[in-house]
Amino acid sequence: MRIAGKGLIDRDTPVHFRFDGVAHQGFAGDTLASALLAQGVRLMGRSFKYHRPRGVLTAGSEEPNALVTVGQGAHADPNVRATVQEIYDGLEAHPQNAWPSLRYDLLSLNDLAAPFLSAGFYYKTFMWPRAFWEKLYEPVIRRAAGLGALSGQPDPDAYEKAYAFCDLLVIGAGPAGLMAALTAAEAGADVILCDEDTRSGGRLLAEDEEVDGQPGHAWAQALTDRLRAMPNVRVMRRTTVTGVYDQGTYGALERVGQHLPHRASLPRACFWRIVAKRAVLASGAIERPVAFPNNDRPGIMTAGAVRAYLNRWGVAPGRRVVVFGNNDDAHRTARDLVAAGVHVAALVDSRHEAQASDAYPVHAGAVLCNTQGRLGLESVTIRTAKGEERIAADTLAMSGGWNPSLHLTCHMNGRPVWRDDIAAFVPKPDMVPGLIPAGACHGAFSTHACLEEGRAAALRALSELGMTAKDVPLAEAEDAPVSLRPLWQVLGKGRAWLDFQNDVTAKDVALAAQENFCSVEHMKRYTTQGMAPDQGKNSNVAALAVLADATGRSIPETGTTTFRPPYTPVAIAAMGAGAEGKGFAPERKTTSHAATVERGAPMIEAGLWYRPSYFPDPGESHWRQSCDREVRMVRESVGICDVSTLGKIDVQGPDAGRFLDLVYTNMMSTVKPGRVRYGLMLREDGHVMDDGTAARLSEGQYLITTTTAAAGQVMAHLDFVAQGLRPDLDVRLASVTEQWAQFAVAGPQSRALLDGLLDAPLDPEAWPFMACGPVKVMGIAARLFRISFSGEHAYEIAVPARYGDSLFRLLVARAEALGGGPYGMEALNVLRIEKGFITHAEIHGRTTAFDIGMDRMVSAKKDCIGKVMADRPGLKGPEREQLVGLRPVGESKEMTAGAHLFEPGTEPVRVNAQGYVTSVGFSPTLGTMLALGFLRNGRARHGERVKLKDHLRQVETLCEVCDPVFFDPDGGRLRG
Amino acid sequence: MRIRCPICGDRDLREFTYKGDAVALNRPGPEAAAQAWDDYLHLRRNPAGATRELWYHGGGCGAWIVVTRDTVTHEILGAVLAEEAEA
Amino acid sequence: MGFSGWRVLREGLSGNRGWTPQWRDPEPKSEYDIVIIGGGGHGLSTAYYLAKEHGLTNVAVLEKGYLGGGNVGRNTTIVRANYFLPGNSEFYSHSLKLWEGLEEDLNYNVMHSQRGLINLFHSDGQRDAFARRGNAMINQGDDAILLDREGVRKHLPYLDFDNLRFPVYGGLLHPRGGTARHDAVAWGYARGADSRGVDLIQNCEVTGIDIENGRVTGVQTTRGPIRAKKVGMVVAGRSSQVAAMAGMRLPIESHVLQAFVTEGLKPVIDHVVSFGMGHFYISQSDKGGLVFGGDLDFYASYAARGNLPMVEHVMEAGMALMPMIGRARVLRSWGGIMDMTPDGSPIIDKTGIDGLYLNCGWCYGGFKAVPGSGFSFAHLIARDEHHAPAARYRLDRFRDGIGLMDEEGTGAQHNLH
Amino acid sequence: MADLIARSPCMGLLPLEQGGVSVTELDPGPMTLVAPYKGQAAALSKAMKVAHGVGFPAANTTETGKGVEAAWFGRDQALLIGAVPDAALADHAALSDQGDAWAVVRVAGEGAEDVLARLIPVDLRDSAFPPGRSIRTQIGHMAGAVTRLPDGAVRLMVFRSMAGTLVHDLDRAMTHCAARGTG
Repeated sequence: MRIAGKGLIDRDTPVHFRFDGVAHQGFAGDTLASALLAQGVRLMGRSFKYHRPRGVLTAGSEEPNALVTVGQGAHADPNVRATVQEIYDGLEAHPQNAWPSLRYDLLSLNDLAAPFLSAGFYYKTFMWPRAFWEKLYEPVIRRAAGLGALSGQPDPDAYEKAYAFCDLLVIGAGPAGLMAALTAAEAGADVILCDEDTRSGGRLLAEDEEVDGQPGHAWAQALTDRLRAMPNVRVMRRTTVTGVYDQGTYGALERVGQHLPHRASLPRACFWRIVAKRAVLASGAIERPVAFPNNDRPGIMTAGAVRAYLNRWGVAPGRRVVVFGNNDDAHRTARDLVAAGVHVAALVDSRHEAQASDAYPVHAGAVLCNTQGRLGLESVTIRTAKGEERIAADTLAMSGGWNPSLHLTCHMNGRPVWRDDIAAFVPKPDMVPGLIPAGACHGAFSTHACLEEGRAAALRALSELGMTAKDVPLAEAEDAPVSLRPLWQVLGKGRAWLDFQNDVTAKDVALAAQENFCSVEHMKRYTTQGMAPDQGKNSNVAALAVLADATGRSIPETGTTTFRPPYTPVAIAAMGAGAEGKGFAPERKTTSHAATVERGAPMIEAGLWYRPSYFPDPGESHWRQSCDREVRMVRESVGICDVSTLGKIDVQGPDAGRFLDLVYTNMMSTVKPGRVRYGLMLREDGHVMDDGTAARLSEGQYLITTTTAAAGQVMAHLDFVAQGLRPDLDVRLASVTEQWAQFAVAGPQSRALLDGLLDAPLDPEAWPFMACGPVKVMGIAARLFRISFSGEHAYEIAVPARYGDSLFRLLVARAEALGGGPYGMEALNVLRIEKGFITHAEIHGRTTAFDIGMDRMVSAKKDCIGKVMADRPGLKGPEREQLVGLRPVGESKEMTAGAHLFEPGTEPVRVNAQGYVTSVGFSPTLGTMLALGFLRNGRARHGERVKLKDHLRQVETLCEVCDPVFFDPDGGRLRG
Repeated sequence: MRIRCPICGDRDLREFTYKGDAVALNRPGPEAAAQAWDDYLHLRRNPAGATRELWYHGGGCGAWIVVTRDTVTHEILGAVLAEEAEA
Repeated sequence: MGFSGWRVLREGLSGNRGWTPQWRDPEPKSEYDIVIIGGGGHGLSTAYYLAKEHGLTNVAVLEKGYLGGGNVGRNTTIVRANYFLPGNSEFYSHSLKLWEGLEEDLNYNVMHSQRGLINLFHSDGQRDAFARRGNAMINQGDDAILLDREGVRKHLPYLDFDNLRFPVYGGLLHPRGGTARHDAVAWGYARGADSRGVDLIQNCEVTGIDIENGRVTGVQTTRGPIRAKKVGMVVAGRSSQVAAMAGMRLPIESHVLQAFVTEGLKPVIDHVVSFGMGHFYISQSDKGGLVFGGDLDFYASYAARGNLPMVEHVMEAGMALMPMIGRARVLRSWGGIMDMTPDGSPIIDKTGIDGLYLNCGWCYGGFKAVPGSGFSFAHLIARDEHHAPAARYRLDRFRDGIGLMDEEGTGAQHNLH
Repeated sequence: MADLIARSPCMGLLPLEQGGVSVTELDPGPMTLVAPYKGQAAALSKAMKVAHGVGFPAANTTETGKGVEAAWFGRDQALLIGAVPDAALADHAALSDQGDAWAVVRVAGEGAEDVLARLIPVDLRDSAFPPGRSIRTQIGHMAGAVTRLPDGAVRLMVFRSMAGTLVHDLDRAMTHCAARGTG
């Protein structure tokens, strides 16, 4: 029910929305909760476990009850706090966790079974029979649990992330935050002022009070306008600082489009990473409910929330209000209500010294001990010295005092301290380096004290930053002392809720203590207290008090619970913005990408790169046809393959050779200019890191290559060796992978192809196998390497990348004229398997040079990275699995990578396993499947037979063990 | 977390990769005893407190740096280039 | 006092007044046969099996905080036996078998849910590696099914099959893999050990290990000295500090691993799903929260909290793989201290000191190992010989290179496993 | 016979313009990585000054001369832009041709800083990043280089192969900024 003339809503701008299928009208400035309350809607949700009817408890982001789903289909947003969601035209909100309807929810039967559903009951049952857990009990529990539902469809909306930097971050734009921001801004500091609300003011928006002679909200607005006009201030509204991280990094969530009708390009939210030299925490406080029997009915709210709805939104939450409290805020609430013309049926104050009033009946030294009303509050029972009395009421405003919102100060493991005078935890100094708490979050509850602490916090920050402050006067404001007598629970018949959201009652906490879950962490985990979406903001302190009571300890002795990020829940889509689809990782495309795609080649991921799988010819319907053809093409004429993705590192300097001798197992300092050497790099633990080639371009310059997958790792490793291990060596490293487009020209016709392309034909004498040097292609300076990964006479030609596309097209055309063409990864793989060349399928991080038969390449004449550790007893010898070739010799010809090897006739079980298969391919050259694998003592077993067994794919094939080089073992083709 | 690179200044953690204890700079000679190598590669003091460790500013200038950092509070007490670090 | 559905009904009818403490809070005695340092999952299960399997009940578990306060209470609750290297293969297989009888054994519902785990692969090379793994699992007697892309789609229709940066090629399904209620595991073992006579002593920090002539004689604690014939160290991320009290330096570096849980949601993810290219794994708890995590933060830490780059990376991986979770809100994040070894596999061994035993190095896979680790460690302590499935978890394997178990193949850098 | 045809890294991807922010491809001309050998930094700087009119830049800065620029490019490295390095430089430094290795774009306009704040984890506001600053950092998930040009626009460089991702990331950020009206 709206109260005329009250509130900060814009009554000239009506807003139409729907809740639970019913059309409603509110005003601009309303939240879903305020608009519904104005319409007399009290029932907004169902609780988690007992499916109790629930209405709004609070007026902020800590709301535990009024959780709804906003939107439909893929846009459906579950678990939205009705107290935060601003209404907009067309907004559709739905109740959740209720079936078939909010009013008649079948699972509210759980409430009747509550005696059997006490804390931790599920640990004690559902154990028999065993198979029933997955089949029956768990599915039933899962379906009953949960709150809202995800749509199951991809989130279609936009989200973004951004960075911001400042001298001072002010968290919260209430009186303390505003004052801190102003003080810092006037001193010239670079300030960011964040508040989760839609406007500045904090509690001033909810209270009927004056600051500097004007309404508090107007004062806040004027000050905000002034700050906004300053070039060194950034005011971020609807922005919740959610987490504190190291060295002044803060995570913050800005609601960008959630309060507006859907617009595709407008982000719903932005996740900010704010880097602040200092921060002031001015996050206010949260009022706590009191645990008395049946304190959870719709219509029961915190007193502060009642005032907020009244003063900020002009809404009377009911017609007959009872106020219950242990402090002066209860009286303030009653006064505000009466002033607005709302009937206050009683003020129940647990303090005996409570002052009487003319305007409403005051029951001093009395408590609430029960409530009535199925879907909403109808009456309350109070207990006074005279006995129990029932009072009709549709609204109960309760206040148990305030808990400072110190959550962020706990994000770095700091523990707050207990203050008896306000019966609350407050932050200790410096729980987070550089974060200064001020105002209510620091236990200063009067407006005056907030202003003063805000200014003081900013002054401290300025002084630490070496900035000079200007004199900023304090505004006039109320300065009432806190008067409160702790009251945590009222004993009586019936359940008294602590954690409304997780349905944890005072009895549950007592039961936990009874079962010796006395540590606060045990209690929390056993009862689930504080683990609901509000993270215990409304209930942790009261639960702690109940536990303290049950265990006969004081609250500080009992402990504190810790708070962890995020302060309020953050959508995965916001923190993961941009990663959906292809955005997860950069895409690297070679210069031949376009030409390759034009030819219909399917592209596959190779690390971040894309490479062609194969190049289908017309008429080919299966990849194997293309692959076989491409292999034959390379063996018989010439093939072209883009090899630009291999890492290329320029190594220069007087000590380049010595440096490479250290990082490669073999000697690179003796390579002559104009020659290339194959090399093996080990990790320091003696296993193979990578392989590649080192081309000595000139006396002082090498160009080394890495595999595509290991390029980044190798570069970091070389930098480490150069900077960390041997800073004495004069060597300079530069990645040139991207500078050069490089293509393999492989096959018997490769020289013919190049001769027609290069500005001068190749002199065979000058270009033996493993030669390298500069050449010119149509006037462009290029590099040529006579190296081969196919076992054929082959070259790799490199040109500056700008010419890559052009050269690739040209090479392919020339190759086709010679009966060849481009080949992809499938053919490349078969070609290398035929030759027994290794890839990371073989050098998978657990193999040594010994295992792959390259221990001869570990030079005895010098030290190298990994040499000593490779010599450990466990890393060599006949027990090791060694690289072998395998070919099928029995009935089955099938081979699969990932199969294991056994001696024929043995059971294929672990203890009999002799090795495994790493690479397989069909060799059109040899007309058979071939495989590479590792076999225990394999080099000594050539000629033996082993059983290849793949349980997963039901393959069992008898194989002959052979040398891994299947084709042209003496290398005549490659050298010829 | 932010790390003050001696070359680039204060930068976000995401620009760096971590290698481990700065003991990795003290590579034993090829003749060193097996124990020395085990110490070098495997065994760690692993303190709950200040430790010297190697980071690579691969997302920035490419420097390897030795950072002194508290493993309990994550406070960073200093950073120098690995090439200038005392072994 | 036995737990059962009948008991829950009976107590419910009488106001739940009959429930008694699930374990005692005894004062420490001055001497025990065996002292276990560390009241986490592994320490509690060790004590339980010492009592149950070996009849050794003059045992104390010393915990500096509260029982189960370490990694057993802050993990992503995944239980699996899908390793492929000898050593890990048999150990986790044994552990999973213990899981499968755990509720009956402990008379405690730890909600072990064998809902199936799917490891996705995203290239031919990864498929081959997972095929090798799956075959190793079957060699070991465990279960594995290789799914192709369509097979994955049947189980996980909500993945982004059309546009994912690293397309789904298929997955390795481990039907017996799943989850369990992590705290309940610690409590179940605690209750079981306590009821067999083991003293569980909380708020008792070990400050020194007494050694005479190369033999352990007891420990110093914040609650006074305690003599012991044998001492087992089972303190996960704090292993280096405790071992240092015995003059040992371990092959361990402690790292932070973060994990996340969302607000409660109706059932939407029925399996445990692991995204190889994104270092992301997720399941949905029985309460409805999506529980997920990723990689280490990668820097050494005892802070049990992490930083934003890995938080964001994990969220990004989730958005890439299954964009339907975008609107789920992260409720809470936390960190655990992981005792990382140079090969990513654990250590269960004697030490150079008589009577002093070591159990550590679980990296970020310790939860599923809780039953097996306690069983094998109890065996080692009780009989002074290795339990066969854990015989390869030697402390000196790094030094001699024999039997390294580097499942990731990333080498001797602690944080890369 | 046809000539080899040069293609620029962002060919077909740029220009973009949205919300007052423009992204265009730059043709920087020759680019060479210059890395002084031990003890040669001063001599190199002198030789550069003589040959090209710009010295070796201090870390995180760029020196601009007539049509030539020397931009710091990482630990002990600078990128000589706009001129083929004089042969004398090779006496003091390792030289690596990088003229084809980078996608180079210019981001300009009123809201450019807002767009860049969505991609780069460094404070790039005018006050913190004036003309003459040139840094190595990350752009989205890519390693890159960021320079404030004399006219106030910002130059971004990422590996050539990632040009498409750079443009995609910029486009996305520009769309969001434009939709917010902050562009």
